[in-house]
Formats: sequence, structure tokens, C-alpha cells
Amino acid sequence: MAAASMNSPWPPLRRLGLSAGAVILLTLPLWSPSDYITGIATLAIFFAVASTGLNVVYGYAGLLSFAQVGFWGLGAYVSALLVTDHGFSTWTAIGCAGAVCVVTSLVGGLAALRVSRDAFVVITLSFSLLLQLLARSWTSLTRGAMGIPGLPSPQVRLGDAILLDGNTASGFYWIALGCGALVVAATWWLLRSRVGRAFVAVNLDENLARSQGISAFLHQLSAFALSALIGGLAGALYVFKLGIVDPGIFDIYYAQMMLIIVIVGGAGHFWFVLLMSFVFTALPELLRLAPELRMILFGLVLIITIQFIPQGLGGYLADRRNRMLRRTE
Amino acid sequence: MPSQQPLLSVEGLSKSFSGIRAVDDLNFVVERGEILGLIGPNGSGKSTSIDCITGFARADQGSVLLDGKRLTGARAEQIAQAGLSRTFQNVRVYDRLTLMENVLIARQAYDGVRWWQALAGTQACRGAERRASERGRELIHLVGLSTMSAFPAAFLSYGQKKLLALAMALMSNPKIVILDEPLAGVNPTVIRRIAGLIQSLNGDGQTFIIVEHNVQFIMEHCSRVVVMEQGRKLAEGPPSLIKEDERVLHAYLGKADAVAMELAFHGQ
Amino acid sequence: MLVSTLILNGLVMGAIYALIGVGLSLIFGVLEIVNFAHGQIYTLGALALALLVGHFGFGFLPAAFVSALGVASFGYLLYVLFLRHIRKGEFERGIILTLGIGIVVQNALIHFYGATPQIVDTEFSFKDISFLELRVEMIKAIAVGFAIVSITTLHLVLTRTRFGMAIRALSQNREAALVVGMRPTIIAGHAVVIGTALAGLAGAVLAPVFTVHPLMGAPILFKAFAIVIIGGLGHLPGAVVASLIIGVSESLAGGLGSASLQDAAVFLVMIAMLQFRPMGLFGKGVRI
Amino acid sequence: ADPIMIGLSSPQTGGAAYLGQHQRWGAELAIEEINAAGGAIGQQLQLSVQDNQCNPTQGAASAEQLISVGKVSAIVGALCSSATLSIMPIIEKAGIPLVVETSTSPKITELAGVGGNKWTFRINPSDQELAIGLARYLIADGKIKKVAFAGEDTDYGRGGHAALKTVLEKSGVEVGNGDFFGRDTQDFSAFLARMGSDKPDAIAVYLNGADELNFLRQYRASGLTIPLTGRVEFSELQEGVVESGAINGATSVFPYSEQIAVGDNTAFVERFRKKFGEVPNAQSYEGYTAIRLVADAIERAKSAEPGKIRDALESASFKATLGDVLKFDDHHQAHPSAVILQIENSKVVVKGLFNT
Amino acid sequence: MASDIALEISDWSVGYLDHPIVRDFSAVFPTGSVTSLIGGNGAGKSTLLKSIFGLNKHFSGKLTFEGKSVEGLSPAARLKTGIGIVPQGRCNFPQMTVHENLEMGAYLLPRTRASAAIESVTELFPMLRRKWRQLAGNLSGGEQQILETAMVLENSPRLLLLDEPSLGLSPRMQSEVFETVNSIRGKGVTVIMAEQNVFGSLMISDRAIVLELGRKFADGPARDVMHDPRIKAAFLGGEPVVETADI
Ligand SMILES: Nc1ncnc2c1ncn2[C@@H]1O[C@H](COP(=O)(O)OP(=O)(O)OP(=O)(O)O)[C@@H](O)[C@H]1O
Ligand SMILES: Nc1ncnc2c1ncn2[C@@H]1O[C@H](COP(=O)(O)OP(=O)(O)OP(=O)(O)O)[C@@H](O)[C@H]1O
Ligand SMILES: [Mg+2]
Ligand SMILES: [Mg+2]
Repeated sequence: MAAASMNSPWPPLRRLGLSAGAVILLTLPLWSPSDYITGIATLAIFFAVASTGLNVVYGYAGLLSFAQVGFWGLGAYVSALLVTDHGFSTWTAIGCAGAVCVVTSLVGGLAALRVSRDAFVVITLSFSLLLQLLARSWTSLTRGAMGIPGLPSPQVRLGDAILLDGNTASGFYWIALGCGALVVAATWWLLRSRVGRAFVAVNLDENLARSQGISAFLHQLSAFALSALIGGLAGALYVFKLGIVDPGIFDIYYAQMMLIIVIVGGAGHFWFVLLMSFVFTALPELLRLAPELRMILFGLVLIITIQFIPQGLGGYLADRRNRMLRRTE
Repeated sequence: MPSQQPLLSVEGLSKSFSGIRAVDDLNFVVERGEILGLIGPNGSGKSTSIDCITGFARADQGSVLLDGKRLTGARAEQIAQAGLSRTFQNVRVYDRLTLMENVLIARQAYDGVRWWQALAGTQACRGAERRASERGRELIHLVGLSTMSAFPAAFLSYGQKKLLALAMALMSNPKIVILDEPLAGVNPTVIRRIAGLIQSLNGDGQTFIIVEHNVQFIMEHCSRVVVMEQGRKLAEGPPSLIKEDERVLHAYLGKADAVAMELAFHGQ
Repeated sequence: MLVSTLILNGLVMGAIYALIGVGLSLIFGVLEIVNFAHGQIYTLGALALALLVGHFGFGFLPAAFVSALGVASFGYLLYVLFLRHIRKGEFERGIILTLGIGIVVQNALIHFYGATPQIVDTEFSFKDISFLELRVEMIKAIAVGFAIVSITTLHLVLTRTRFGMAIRALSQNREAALVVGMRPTIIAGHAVVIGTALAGLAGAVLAPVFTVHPLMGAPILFKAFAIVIIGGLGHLPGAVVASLIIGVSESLAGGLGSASLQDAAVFLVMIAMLQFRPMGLFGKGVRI
Repeated sequence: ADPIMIGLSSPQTGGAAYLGQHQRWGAELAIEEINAAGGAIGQQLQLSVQDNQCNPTQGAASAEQLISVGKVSAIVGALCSSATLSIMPIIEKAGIPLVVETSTSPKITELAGVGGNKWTFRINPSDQELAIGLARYLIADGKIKKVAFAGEDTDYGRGGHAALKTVLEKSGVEVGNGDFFGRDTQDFSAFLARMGSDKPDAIAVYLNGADELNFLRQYRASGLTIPLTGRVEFSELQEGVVESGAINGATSVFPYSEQIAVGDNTAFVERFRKKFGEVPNAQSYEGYTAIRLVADAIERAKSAEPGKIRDALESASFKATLGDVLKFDDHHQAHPSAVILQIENSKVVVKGLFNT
Repeated sequence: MASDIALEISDWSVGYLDHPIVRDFSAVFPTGSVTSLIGGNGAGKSTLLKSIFGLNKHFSGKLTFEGKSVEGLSPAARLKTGIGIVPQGRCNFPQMTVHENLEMGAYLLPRTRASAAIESVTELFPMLRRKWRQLAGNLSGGEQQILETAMVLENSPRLLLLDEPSLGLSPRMQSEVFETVNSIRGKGVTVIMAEQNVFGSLMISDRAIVLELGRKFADGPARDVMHDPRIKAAFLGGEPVVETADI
């Protein structure tokens, strides 16, 4: 079961870290040495948002879901198609993509939540693989493996003036940062309310929660839908960064990445997961060795982390706090 | 003060598992403000009846009425929200959460705060949270766990978990509190305290159904006792009568045991 | 005729899937670990056979045996080094750990072995067995034989011997296992060895049927997952039945429909099945 | 002086990794030979390889990486048509020439050159042109009436299918009952069973790497006798399959074969085999040629500046190893020779060399 | 006279994580004695019993069973040397039938002795026979408690650690269990029993040890402890209320 604690350890430290992080993030393009670095930071923001979605459904509600990559890809495809085939503006397309993901998750959740949690893992994995298959085979809609190239960049305008232009690396970065911060903040607000507490309760003991009037099914379903919304929005904006979408957007690599971020950060530990998004996006870039050697190193990092701090960084610190409590008893 | 219909009535409740009749045509009522004891030998169907009443098992037959409203077929969480709060025989708490978080969760579905209010952090929600913490702190104190309220529940011993579960069941101001062996594994001194707590809540009008094998407790504190055997109701009545009932003595206490027990209490 | 050929093909593939699925199910049953490295274990079996037959001139049967043994020792190593530390209720930890192991193994194979696909020819390749106008490749028939023998043996061991019961018991309550005097690490170690040996065997017997390369495990792994879920987690006969169902539906979907339908078949079957039996074909729960 | 950086976008992981490896080997051999001979404009060349996993997204990422971090003067790649198509807008924006050497999708030619992407050049024939050559050969004896199809579910497979279908249907041959397979497909037995009951006159195969090998192997085991055609890469089939006689009668059209003894090919095959222990395939040959072509352009431009290289490529007239001269038309498409191979009596036989 | 002493514990510190719960506990248990372990909730009774079987973390101290040092042994090895424990709370294999659970209880016994052992515990608790084919997880709470006790008794341990054996049992079953404990004492079995049902357990005990906050608070003959007013008030539920008799 996921380590879920609702009060994060070290509040003062957290506040300091948060403000430092916010300043660094806000000014990054100003001192970033190259567009490439800015690009990586942008990617990290996307992973942070998508992983937060996974953290909601897994870390808090306790449902390990591989569907996150499915929603990420679904959002990407929906927004790309709406923009290219139906002339939607990027922003409306992104909004619609989020809505489609929520509806899909509600329908899918009705079916998938009936099974045990372990089976849920596999069902969600199949969901993502199935979507990928659809993207590949339904060529008349999705152009199959050829993908949909030539997507425009989003812009933020005020009247006629372009405030932020997604065509430039820094412009896109700020757009992503703004949207990401919005989604993450909203999620944080929700999780620390009693709704978030109910997610955790259902996670820890479904039957106990039900005996206390908390509907396990409704909460699991809404956590699943929330994660779908977050994942879909992230994917929908992400395609405009790529400029192209193809079935590779459903790659298991993204799923692994999100999972690793959440696990190493500590499932159910909000801020550490965000932090890890940046670490783990930067890591493969720093390690641009031979691809297979990079992957080996990546795998080893994973194994070592899980061996020594199985609850993730957040869990480890919370554990330390608990031990200290005992000792001061 | 007493209204016409009983607070809870169980009619013709039956439940069998592949041939075994765990509960067999069970009928009883619970009046407002009483403490009903439910006793019977091991495997006589007490826990199964409770599961059926609270929606954790689906009864084959029969109906359950709370305040005249049918509960049969409703889901467990709906029944809980309708005002039936229960504990489990095999003790359940949220292991990784602190005691305080445990009790807060136990209340949140009942205070009328809707989720959008909770999200918006309205006055109503904050007020409810404040009242919940106060009540939680008080109950944790009453069951004697206040020194541990910041610990995760995983740190509790078996008996302490039972006490926490009791506190959680009392958090929601339910119409009826159903306790499945709340005192098993609890220290006798603490039992006296808990008995006092239950009595005083009862004095304020709280209704209880208590399943217990602690006969002394049942006899002292229940207003009425239902005795089950092999899924059926064997006897029903005030403790003084039950204690004398031959069939109960035979099926549950055993003549010799009753004597031994009396001796134990006299014998020092 | 087409249909019967397809059904036969499907049953044959199903039997081979069963080897993989049963191993996975066993490991899940005992350790509650959904082994994401199982695909790589299977790959190792195939590569080992390719090496033994191709470079050392082994015959197919001894090579398959040695490969399974080799893979099993690798599995034991994994158990001792990593899986042993996973406790009940840490099932995500198991997933991540095995995912990591899988990544490392796969990429190490690419690094040291290269991504080049290989063909393995054995003394049984390209011979057939025919009956009633239906033909089965000899090598597949042998694979089915292996599957039947090893799964039956395993089933007998699990249901008839005390050791087998202990394997089942361990997954249900670790503390109780300690109390009655089991040594969980040893029992779980055996389960991992058996589970990986089966996957290795599957890889070895399939090596002469498919091409062999480091990435061959991934597609089969997803099927194995589906099989384990359909059969009911940790339920071995369930896994066998599920394998056969998957094998046949895939074959029919591919032969009568299209390749994409064949790929989708496994998921569709799984989702459909679980709507009717959420606990899997044979899964059962106990009261709360 | 600093070496001149040349980028290679190539699938180094995933199902097409094997082809990527050969492509990379070819490129490495060319670089080594050029550097041994003193480099280009007196500077050494250095190859920077980025993995594109044969998919558009990683393709785009690899190009971004090569351009902004690798600071390359030109890019060679990206083997898979889908990846190439996703790279094209990026190099156009950045102003870096791209030499496409293996991707066969006709779309690349359509998009490149006049009125389109001025930075993209292709040195291998398009599917269209290969298909025309193959179709002419196939229908010459009039025996083939119905062709089935097994293609990879990508631009390569679908493009090949479209090209062959247009050409063959014009000549009254039916192209039906095809199927497209995702990468890493293991089991073709259901498809083969279907073929067994459909009985077409030929099966056109447009698969790649491991999948192709797998297909052929299962084809061989299935006992079918329907001849294969399309783009069967005989050279990558290790001994077994061809020798076994199971695919006798198979025809294939390819831009290259290590078997042809024209130009300097024999010497090239020898050098390649000595260095890497395997014979070159089309990918190795084309990787080699592309690098050579770029070096030639740098020499003529007397500069490693991307713009100058581009201009030099436009006026290229480069003699390739097979002896043909590569010149680019309006759509930046070169017209090298292509070969038709056939298996006869368990041997690969060159049936013709034609100019595309 | 080592054989007269079944178990000797000295300077025993045990607990969880990195923190001892029971500290500096020392005691000697003669062969054939029945000892009640008494204390408030969370005093450390379960921790102490589990540590004797090796189920939790040992920090320091020595444990000698029948003259042999056992603190380094695995639980399985301790069971083999003759120590058995019935832990508190659920401790069976819920997805296996009662029969299979009993088979598992005899896991360490040779085949031949296993069936005899199963036979004898079913004779002791006939209810098991009635539930033979039922999954253990579907038994009632009390029935599971009986099953768990039976599983351990199959091994006929010479040192029996019982953690609230009467938990969830009807008065009738409680006295049967205490009866059983009382009867095996005659066979040279040493019993240490944590109980909240203090009167039931003290009635059949020779000795009582009172734990408080992980330390020994009192130790003496059961009768004395039962009548110590200080202990009575703190752990035994105050004065055994006179009014009870009057109901
Ligand atoms: N899911 C089930 N499947 C099969 N039998 C069951 C199931 N649930 C309960 N039973 C049986 O029903 C009977 C009644 O069980 P129940 O738990 O209600 O007893 P109880 O009165 O609570 O006993 P105790 O005092 O020991 O807790 C038992 O014999 C039990 O074995
Ligand atoms: N798993 C655990 N992790 C950390 N601390 C624990 C754990 N289990 C118990 N404790 C702590 O150890 C102390 C002693 O627990 P123990 O279970 O031994 O008490 P007990 O005397 O058996 O109580 P009870 O009568 O309620 O069963 C408790 O205060 C509890 O806080
Ligand atoms: Mg009960
Ligand atoms: Mg205890």
C-alpha cells in the first residue's frame, strides 16, 4: 500500500524550499545557458504535472495506474486532431482534451474499479496499450504511425499584443510553467482538503472507510478522473511543444518515467514528487551516454533507491519524523 | 419522548453460506436510547447479522428498518450515513495515519459539509473541522490515548487499537452505535472507564448495540439482551431474566461456568 | 478448415503462454510481486538456448534443460539480492524493483549481445507432425509437451505436497507462516526459482519458433499479465485455462480478422472477462 | 582545428535497432576512411549519433539534440520514414541540411525541394520508383494475378503498399488481403494460416528488422509455397532461410545488394566485413554513401557552414560505390540504381540493375 | 538442575524499528509453571511474547531455553526446539480450509506424526471437525481463535506462549481453553500467557508478572498479585465490584 501521510514533514524547511524553488523556476529562462536547457526544464514541468496526476490516483487513492500515460496520449491526440482537423484554437483544444479524458476515465473507471487493485494495474496498462493500438491502426482518423506533424505553438495574447510566444523556448517555458503551476496548485488545494483525506482513507482501508460513510467507489472514481484530467491536460499541451504527435506518445517509457518519479519521490508526498520530476528529467539528459548504458544506469538508480529508501524520499523523511516522535515519548 | 416505531427493527433476517445458515430468521428491535446486548456462542451469527444490517453482507431475506426507513439493499456507506456506525470484530484502523487523523476521517462524512464547500474552504467547513478536532481530542482523551495522538496508529497495541476504533465509532454522532466486541483485549481497568463512557453517552440519549463475550459488562450495562444460537434468536429480555434462563445457561454460559464466575468475583 | 487450423494454432500458442503465465502467477501468489522482469527472464531463456545450440552445438532437448536451469539460477540470484527484501503489502515496490531489473537486464543484453535478431535452428526445426489434415510443427509440439509435463508436475506438487501447500500458505499470512515454523525466505526462494525456470523454459522452447533478440520479451509479458489476471491472481489452473483462451482468441482474431485485432484480442478478452468475473475466472475472496 | 560535426539520427534501440546499427557502421566506416585520408577541407570529421527509436517523437527530439547540443553542420538520417518526416520541419527551421538515405516514403520527395523543404535531400530511390521497377519485373511473365500484402504498420509499410498497389492495379493485378503489423510482432501464424486458405499468387513483404526475420522464419515453417516479393532483405537473413530453399522464387527490389560486383562494391564489402565482421546491407551502404556525399559537399563548398553545404549538395554530382552518379532533381531526389534480386535454387541471384 | 528451569530471560530489551519497548526484563520460568502476564494496553506483553519466539527486533539480553541459548535462532528453529506461540489477532491462512490450516500447523512434523497431531487437536476442539472444509477466513472470530490455538498445539511445544488465548471466545469456550491450559501443565509444559481476562487466567496460574511501560512492575504468586490492592486498582479493574454479586 502506498505510503500516504497527509502532513508532510518539516514544514519550515518546506516553506523555504518552496519559495527558493519558485524563484528558480520563474527566472530560469533568464539565466539558462541555452534553449536546450530551457527545453529540458519545460519537459520537467510536464513530467511534474503528469506525475502529480499519478500521485493523486496512486499515492493518495492507492490505485497504481498505468492509464496515466494513456490519458496523456489521449489528451495529446485529441488536442492535435481538434487543432489540425477542426480548426480549434490551441487553448480550446486543450480544454476539450481534458474533458474527453475525464469522460473516458469515468466510463473506464466504472469497469476497471470493480476488480482488485492488482488487477487494476494490469487493466490500466492494457488501457494504455489499447489506445496505442488504436492510434496506430485507426489510420483514417489518426494517420497511424505517421503521426500528425506540423502542430502550431500556443500563444498568450492580450488584445493584439503577444505576451508569450510558444514558438520560442522561453515563451513556451513560461506558458508551461504558468499552466503547470495552476494545475498543481489546484491539486494541492484539493488534496489537503478533506476530500484528499478521504482518498487516503479509502486507500488505507476501504471497508473501514465505507463503515464511516465514505464511498470507496466514488472516491476512487473521482481520483481516477482527476488524474485523467491532469494527465490529459499535460499531454494536450505537450504535443504543441513537440509539434507532432504519433503513437509513440503512448510509449511505456513515459509510464515508467512517471512511476519512477512518484516512487522515488514517495507516493503520497506531494512536494517530493514534484522535486523528483526535475531530478529525473535532468538525469537522462546529463547521462547522454550510449543509449543502452544510459538505460542501465537509470535502472540501477531505480533498484538502489527502492532497495534503500523504499518509501521514497518523502516517506523516508516522514519515517524519520515518526521515529523521533517515539524517542521523545 | 418515545415515538411509536422503534429506532431500528430487524425482521426475518436470513443469511446462509453454501448451506450453512449463519443467520436464520432473526427478529429484534432496538428502542431509542437503549443499550442492546447481543450475545451468543462462537459462530452463532452475531457478526454476520451486523454485517447484514450495516450493508457489508447482503442478506438473503428479511429487512432492516431504521426509523421506519428500509435499509435493505443500500450500500454500506449509505447505511453509515443514515446513522448506523459500527466497529469490526477484527480491529480496523488507518495504520499509517495519526490517531488524530483517524478520528477526523471518522466524522467527515456526517457533518453536512459538501465536497465543494470543503474545496472552497468555506466558513462552514472550517467550523466543522474545528468542532471535529475538539470532539476528536476529547474522545481520544476519554479512551486514554491522548499521549499518543500524534503517533501513527500502526504504533498501537491490539487493545489500544480497539479503543481507537471505539473513539472513531463515536465521532459521528450516529443514531445507533454498533460495537462488535469492543472490549476484547482491553484491560479491565480501562473497561471500567469505557463502561462509564458508554453509560454517560447513553444518558445523553445515545443508542447502542453491543456484541460482547464479557458477560459481566453485558449484565451490568445493557438494558436488554438478545441471545443468539446457530443463527436464531434463542432468548430476549432484560439481563436479570437472561441470567436465569436455562437455555442460555446451557448454550452460552454453562451452568458450571456461571458458578465459577460468580466465585471468581466473590472469591477473594 | 481454416478455423480448425487457427484453433489448433491457438491451443499450441496458449500452452506455451501457460508456461510464462503460470510462472508469473506463482511468483505473484507467493511474493505478491507482479514481476515486470518476467519478459526479460523469458528472453534470457531464449538467448541461452541460442547460445547453446548455435555456439556449443547442444541438441535442443539438453539445451532447453540447461537454459531453464541457468535462468532459474539467475532467478535465485535475483531473489537473494533483491526480491527477498520485499514485504507483503509493498506490492508497488516489487513492481518498481522488477521494472528496474528488467530495464537493466534488457539493456545489458543489448550492450553485450547486440540488438541483432538471431535465428536458431535445431534438429527439430521444420519438421511437422500431421493428423487429419492439420499440421503442427514438431518444435511447437515439443514445446506443448514440455508445457503439459511441467505444469502438471507443478500442479501436483502444489496441491499434493506439504511444501506446495506451504507455498500457497506463505502468500496468505507471513506471520502465521513463521508461527507454524516455515522459513519464508527459503520457500519464497523456491517459488521464484520455479517461476523463473518456467519462463526460461518457455523462452528456450520458443527460441526456434520466433527470432531471438533482447527485445522479444515485452510483447509477451503483457499477454502473461492478462493471463494471470483472467485466471485469478495466483491461481495456477486459472492461468492455464486463461492461456488457452487467449491463445485461441488471438489466433481466431488474427486469422479471421486482422493483425490489429489479433493484438487487441488479449485486452478485449480480459476486459470482457473481468466484467463478469471481477476476481478472475477462479478467484475467490473471503469475508471482510 | 575543431572537428566538423556530422549528425546521425538513427534507431539505436527498439525493433529497428539492428538496422540502425548497420547504418551507423556504414557511417563510421566512411568517417574513418575520410579522416585517414586527411579529412575534409583539412579538418577531421566527427560523427554524433542520436537515437530516434524509429518514431517521430524521438526523431524530432534527436534532431533538436543534434542541432542545439551537437552543433552539427549536417545531419544524416533518420532511417525510418516516420522519423525523417518529423525531423524535416526542424532542420528547415534551424537551417541544417539533411541527407535522407534509407527512408523510402514518397512523401519525403513530395515535401522536399522546389516549393517545399529546401534543406532535405534524398539519395535513395522512393518506394514509387522501386515499386515501378519491381512491378515491371513481376508482371513480365503474366503468371501473377493476385498479390497479398504483409506490411509494417508505419510509413514504410503503408507507403510501400500504396506505391505497389497503384502500379500493380494499373496493370490489372489485384492487390488485396493485406495486413499491417505493429513493430515487435511475434506471431504471424494466424496471418499465414489465412494466406494458406486464400492462396494468392505472391505475398509482398514490407517488414523490417526483427519482424521481417520472424515473418520469414514462420513462413518457412508454415510450409506455404506462395512466392514472396516486395522488399525482402535477403542479406540480413542469416544463412539458414535462403539456403533452406523455403523461399525459393522470392523476389525483392532493393537499392543495394552486397552481391553485385559493379563499381567498387566488392572492395567496399571486404572493407566492411573486415571491420565489423558482417557483410554490409542496404542500411550500411547508404549510411556510408551519405557521409561520403556530405564530405564531398563540404570539400566543394570549402566550408563547413550548413548553408554552404546545402548549396553544394544542390549541385552535387557524386559517384557512388555502385558506380552510379548521384544528382538531385527539383525535389532533391537523387536517382541511384536499384537491384532486383531473386532466390533461385537457394541462392540469391541478381536479376537486374535498373536506374530509378 | 537445569532441567527444572524451562526458560530464563535476562536483561532482555526488545521492540520495533530502532526503539526498544520492553526494557531490561529478567525472569526465570520453572518447568511446568503457568505464568500470567498482566498489564495495561500497550504495556509490552505482546512484544515480550513475540520476542521469545523471535518475531520482532532484539536489542540486547540473553534467552535460555532448557539450558540452551536461543536468542539467535530463527522462529522455525525455536519451534523445533519446543517453543510455540499463539499471537494476538488473526494468525491463520484465510484462503485455506480448516483442514489445510491444520496440515500447515503440522508443517514441521513428520507425516506420520502429523495426522495423529491433527487427530488429537480436533478431539480437543470438536468444532474444528464441523468446519473441516470451510475457509479459515470465513470462520467467526472465536472459531478462528480456536483454530489458531489448535495449530500451535499440534507441535506439542514444551514452552507455550499464549497471547490472549481467550480473546473473542464465549464464556464457555474461555473456560474450555483455560481448562486445556490447566491440563497440559501436568504434562510438563510451561505456559506464559498474556491475558486481559485476568480472573480467568489468574485462576489457573501459579504466578503473575505485571508489566508497565515495558518494565517489570510486579512478580509473584498469582494469588498475591490478585489481591494486591495497588495492582488491583491499576490493572485488574479496581475492586472486583461487590455489586456484581447482587444482580
Ligand atoms: N463468508 C462466509 N462463508 C462461509 N461461512 C461463513 C461466512 N461468514 C460467516 N460464516 C459462518 O457463519 C457462522 C456465523 O459467523 P459469525 O462471525 O457471525 O459468528 P459470531 O457470532 O460473530 O461468532 P464470534 O463470537 O466467534 O465472533 C460461522 O459458523 C461462520 O463459520
Ligand atoms: N509494530 C509496531 N511498531 C511500533 N511500535 C509498536 C508496534 N506494535 C506495538 N508497538 C508499541 O509497543 C508498545 C507495546 O505494545 P504491545 O503490543 O506489546 O502491548 P500489549 O501489552 O500487548 O497491549 P495489549 O494488551 O493492548 O495487547 C505499544 O505502546 C505500542 O505503541
Ligand atoms: Mg463475531
Ligand atoms: Mg497485546
